[in-house]
Amino acid sequence: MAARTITFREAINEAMRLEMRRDPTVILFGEDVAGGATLPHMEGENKEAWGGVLGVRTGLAPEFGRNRVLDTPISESAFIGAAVGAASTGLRPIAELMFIDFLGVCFDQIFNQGAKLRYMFGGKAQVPMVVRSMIGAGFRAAAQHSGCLYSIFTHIPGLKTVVPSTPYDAKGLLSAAIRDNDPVMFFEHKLLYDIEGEVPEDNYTIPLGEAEVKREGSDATIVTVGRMVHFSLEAAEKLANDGVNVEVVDLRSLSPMDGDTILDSVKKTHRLVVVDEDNPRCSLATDVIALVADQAFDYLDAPCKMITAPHTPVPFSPGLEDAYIPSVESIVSTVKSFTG
Amino acid sequence: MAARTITFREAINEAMRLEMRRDPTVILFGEDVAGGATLPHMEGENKEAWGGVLGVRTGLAPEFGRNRVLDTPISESAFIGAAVGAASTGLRPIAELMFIDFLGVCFDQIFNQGAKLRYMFGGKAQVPMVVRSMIGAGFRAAAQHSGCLYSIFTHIPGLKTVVPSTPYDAKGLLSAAIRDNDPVMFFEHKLLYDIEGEVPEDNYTIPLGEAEVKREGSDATIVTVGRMVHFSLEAAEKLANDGVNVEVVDLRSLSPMDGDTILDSVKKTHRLVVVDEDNPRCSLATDVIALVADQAFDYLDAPCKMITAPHTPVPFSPGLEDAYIPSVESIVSTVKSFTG
Amino acid sequence: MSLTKEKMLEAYATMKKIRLFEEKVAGLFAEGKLPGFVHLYAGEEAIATGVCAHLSERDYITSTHRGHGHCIAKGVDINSMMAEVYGKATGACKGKGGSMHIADVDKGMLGANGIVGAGGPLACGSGLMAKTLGTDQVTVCFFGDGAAEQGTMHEAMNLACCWILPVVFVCENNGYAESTPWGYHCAAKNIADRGVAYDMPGVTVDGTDFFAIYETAEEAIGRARRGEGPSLIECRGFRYYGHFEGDAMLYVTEEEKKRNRARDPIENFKKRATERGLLSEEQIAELDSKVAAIIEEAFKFAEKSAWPENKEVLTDVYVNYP
Amino acid sequence: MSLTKEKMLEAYATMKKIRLFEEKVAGLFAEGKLPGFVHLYAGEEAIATGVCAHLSERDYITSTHRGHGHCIAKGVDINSMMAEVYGKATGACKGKGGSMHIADVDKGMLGANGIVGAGGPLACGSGLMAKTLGTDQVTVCFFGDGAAEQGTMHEAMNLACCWILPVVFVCENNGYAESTPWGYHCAAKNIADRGVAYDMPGVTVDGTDFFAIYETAEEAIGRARRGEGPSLIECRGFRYYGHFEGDAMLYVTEEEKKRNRARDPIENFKKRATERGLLSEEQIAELDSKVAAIIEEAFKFAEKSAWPENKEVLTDVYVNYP
Ligand SMILES: Cc1ncc(C[n+]2csc(CCOP(=O)(O)OP(=O)(O)O)c2C)c(N)n1
Ligand SMILES: Cc1ncc(C[n+]2csc(CCOP(=O)(O)OP(=O)(O)O)c2C)c(N)n1
Ligand SMILES: [Mg+2]
Ligand SMILES: [Mg+2]
Repeated sequence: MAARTITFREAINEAMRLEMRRDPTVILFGEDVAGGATLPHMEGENKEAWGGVLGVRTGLAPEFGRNRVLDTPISESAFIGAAVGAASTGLRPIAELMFIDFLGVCFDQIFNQGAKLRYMFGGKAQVPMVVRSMIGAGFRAAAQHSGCLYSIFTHIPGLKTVVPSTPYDAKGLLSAAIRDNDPVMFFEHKLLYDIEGEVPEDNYTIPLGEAEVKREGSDATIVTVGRMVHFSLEAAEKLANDGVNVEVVDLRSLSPMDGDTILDSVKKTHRLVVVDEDNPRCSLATDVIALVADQAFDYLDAPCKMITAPHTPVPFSPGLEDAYIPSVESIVSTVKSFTG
Repeated sequence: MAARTITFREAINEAMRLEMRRDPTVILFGEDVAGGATLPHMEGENKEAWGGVLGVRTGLAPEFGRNRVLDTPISESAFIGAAVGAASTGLRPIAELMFIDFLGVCFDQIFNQGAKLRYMFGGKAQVPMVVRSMIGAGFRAAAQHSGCLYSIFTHIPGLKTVVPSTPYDAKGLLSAAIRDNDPVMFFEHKLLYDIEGEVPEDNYTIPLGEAEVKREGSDATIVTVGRMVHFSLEAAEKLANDGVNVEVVDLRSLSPMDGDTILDSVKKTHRLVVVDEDNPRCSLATDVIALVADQAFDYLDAPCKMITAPHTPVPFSPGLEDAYIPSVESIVSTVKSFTG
Repeated sequence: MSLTKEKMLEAYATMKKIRLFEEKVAGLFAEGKLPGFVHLYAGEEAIATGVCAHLSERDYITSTHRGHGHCIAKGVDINSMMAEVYGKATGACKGKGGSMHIADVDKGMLGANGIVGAGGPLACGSGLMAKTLGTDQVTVCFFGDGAAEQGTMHEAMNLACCWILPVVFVCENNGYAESTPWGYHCAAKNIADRGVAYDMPGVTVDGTDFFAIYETAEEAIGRARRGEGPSLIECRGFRYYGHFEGDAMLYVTEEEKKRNRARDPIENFKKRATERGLLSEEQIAELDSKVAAIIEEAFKFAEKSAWPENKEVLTDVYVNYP
Repeated sequence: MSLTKEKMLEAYATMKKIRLFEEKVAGLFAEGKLPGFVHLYAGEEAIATGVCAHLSERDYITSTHRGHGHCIAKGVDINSMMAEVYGKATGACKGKGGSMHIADVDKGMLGANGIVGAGGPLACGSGLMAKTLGTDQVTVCFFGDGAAEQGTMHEAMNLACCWILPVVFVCENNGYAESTPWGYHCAAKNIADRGVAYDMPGVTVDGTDFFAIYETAEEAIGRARRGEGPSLIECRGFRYYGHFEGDAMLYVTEEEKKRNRARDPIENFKKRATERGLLSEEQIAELDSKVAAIIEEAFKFAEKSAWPENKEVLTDVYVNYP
């Protein structure tokens, strides 16, 4: 398979494009996903005015037409619920919830309908839908546009949750999510859209529920996800200069989560740090620690540490927001505190 | 203060009644809280047809009138948001979200508005409101009326979360919640309404953020909350017969959480079991374990265990639902597995 | 109107099935045989029956917490329904859903729903499926007067109209949301007036008059099937039982109850059909006993069915979860 | 109409302040001086100004992501606004909120809001406060055409009407929700028609005509103040800038842009006021330079203000958290 360097944004776009070519039941909708294609003066030409707020969907409306790429009113409950209804009657919808912070206006359709439908119906239905949504701080978008919130969705039985960190993973995981027969929440960190990486041109999938060791090491295990994978790798690089070899596990999927890879790593390194951009309470970070403190307890040589955002909303002012986000320095110093 | 035996239901009712007498800015609203008092043929008499689905509010509409006890349409976003707006402009509203499972239709007003308003406004506002809501399985109410979900609210910065287990605690904590100047989520387990206990007649408060050791012991610590406090005490009783002395810590508040009481107990017993009716992932149970695995690691003699509901929705069929809920037996056998 | 004699017999049988099913459930609940909440549809039979008479198995409906009538009218197997209300393994949902979640996707019944107003968005989904795949399937969304105040219904009606989906919105205005009267919780003079808010036809009909409902639904469903977009139908009626079983209905006066009894949808249907010589007393009596036998059979089926095994707690959460 | 000369001068100054504030912000954003998103109100000045002219500091408004104009019209300090847009410690929210969350509860401004449609429920809250405490305070809820499709707005309008709250709903229909045209995302012929859905008055006015808005708002706010309940006002206009800065507005045709320019609310106000001899060219020129100085001063204030200290990340989450 020929590979070339593309951005994370392009990788997501490509996954949707290829899956939509492959399967006519895949459709995409959300606010402005057809990007003004519904305007009278755009009609016929099948062009688009913008490919969404951060340009992730450029070109999809022109290629697939307005019947498969649909703008919606600002009615998240209605269109996420429509995804549930469509998925349980034969389509494979991708619904775009622009920012994950908007979950509050549509959460019922995700967690009480989409997530529970199969169970409530005794297994006699399935809901093959994907909700794509932007996460993350660092964009100066303030308290209502900067959350991660994947811990909440991971808490909910019936949902799968995916947080890619590289263009390669983004494309493979999104393709897998679209083909998956369960509802998948697919989280895209807005500060990763511009990063580049090698991505094959063809279709491929990465199974949900498989973590990847992004860097091997023996002195401590960092379990992390999303943008924090990059921060952790940077910290690992610095630590390596000081002779500390850190293993970096990128979870990629939070539900299902690849416990084996976490446990194997901790059994080897005997030390755990979880690095997570989400808020700390009842979170992914505590989840990983609870797993290890139960199932690898006898291998642990040091307290389990977590480096997360604080228990606060996301502040607007750039300096404050930078202080809110876990830093490379804090990762380095935490690891050093028990390896040094 | 004279005390007498009343039910959990009556304790909640009494806390609201006394706080409403004390402070004219306290008002109560929600679906059917005035219980049909809005019907033409009830008018004038100021009576009520029912005191809410489980009768918790009996007598409040007649005493305080329809201006302070208001029925609402089935519009949870509107009335929870109205609580936020009213709280930030001078009232102390108590809004009733009938079942916590309905959070999905109003979550934005709780987590993006109520919880963040003070922070986003740079501290120049406060939101003294309480959302009361029923939680818990065991009522044969199936997948959309039986959740706990307090882990989700505990995850959210800006909210306080309270889960009482006894009539005494319910009254004191609800009074404290109503007087508190931050938004408080107050969770009432529907299977506790009928339990009885000694409760003083007068007003009193129990500070939010203070756990209570409901039983002392030296062999293991059980950290728990809500209905599971009773299951844990029952298990402790059984274990005591076998010579195992378990300490039972009732958290009462989840946010703020009384970490000191947890840590002190674990430092004494060296073993931790968390018993929690909520689902397991990114949950209260993992939260408590993560705290201990970091801050009391050196005191631990055994893996940290959690006994929770499984990662599934709540099933309807009685036998299935009973199997879903953590059992006294599972608590006993888990404690024995590392003390035996 | 397309109402053949055969259709009328079928309609009568459906209404009667609903009534007897609900009466049986009420009795079993009172005996303590049924777990949880049950919300009964008795009194509203003409609505589900008159609407679903125009639907085939391939069409879809979304429902509410008060879903038994919708299920029966849409053709869900009655044995599986009764077993589900018990929580038995032979139930429509293997006992996992219960009364509030009975569903049968193969029959086009997308589930009773425990969340008020949740059916609106789901109905847009099956509507979108039909539109995308170019089928002529129609979806009917049943919702209550209380549900009309939920934001989801507003969003769904607007979305269905914007996307010109084959969806018909049927509001069952039985005058109450729990104990709160319609006149208090709804600011509109008529819920049907809200059609204007989405530029779709809105009609109010007598929710106890099968013939009126049948006719109104025929037009709306035809419109939807022809790709002309959604309609809103408000059916004014009542429920005979409380909000759920156990509710003593203190909020309904005796006069009101009496007035309701006089408007019984099944009695009225019978009267009109026999008076006009459309159906005979004998035909009706025959159906009555047939239906009674069906319900009795369902009860026996449920009673003797097995409970689900405990391991079922953990299944059916995902299609696949490594 | 209660429009004195003094009020007119004040109105002109307010509109001009809004315009110049937004132009300054646009320029600073282009220079890369401002972090995050900014949504500019230029073109819609007549709405906030015409409505808030009837409000005192004790009245409340709820706002949107496009909130600068509402803030200025409601009397929020302009220095503190500019500093907030920068994220400085002297900002209205100490730099923690930014453009999308500017607020000043003491001035009755309950916050710009990053969640579309969130202001409706909040407005019911301050309305309920006034009703409960028996004050005559009125709350105005500003919302966009896009927001009209959000379930929260439906719920809020219905609740306000059921509870007969002193709330006025003002829809700023600028023709677009981001790049999606109003005609696509809203099924109603007029958003004002939705008044019928709640049995409240609904009026459509020209959103560029200060005088029409002033008059319509006077009636609606008076009604609310007298305890007669809510009203809905739809103002039809446009925004000059993109959805947020950085949006090239490819979805708006050149003709449409030209048509909008010809309807400039400030120019029209000026023209009508001077033609009728209500205000003089000199008075206006004087105000223009005063306002320009105010904006320049705000810019300088923001520029020289300090950034918040890092420890501020952790404060103001709770009033009290042990
Ligand atoms: C979102 C939500 N809010 C509240 C409830 C509780 N509840 C269940 S049924 C009901 C009343 C529904 O009234 P209506 O829609 O008129 O239906 P009816 O019961 O009259 O058939 C309420 C408030 C719920 N299930 N879901
Ligand atoms: C619940 C929610 N959905 C989507 C968005 C993203 N968003 C922000 S502004 C906007 C368009 C709003 O349109 P309108 O209400 O007409 O206001 P305008 O921008 O035209 O002033 C959208 C979709 C949001 N902030 N909140
Ligand atoms: Mg009703
Ligand atoms: Mg707009």
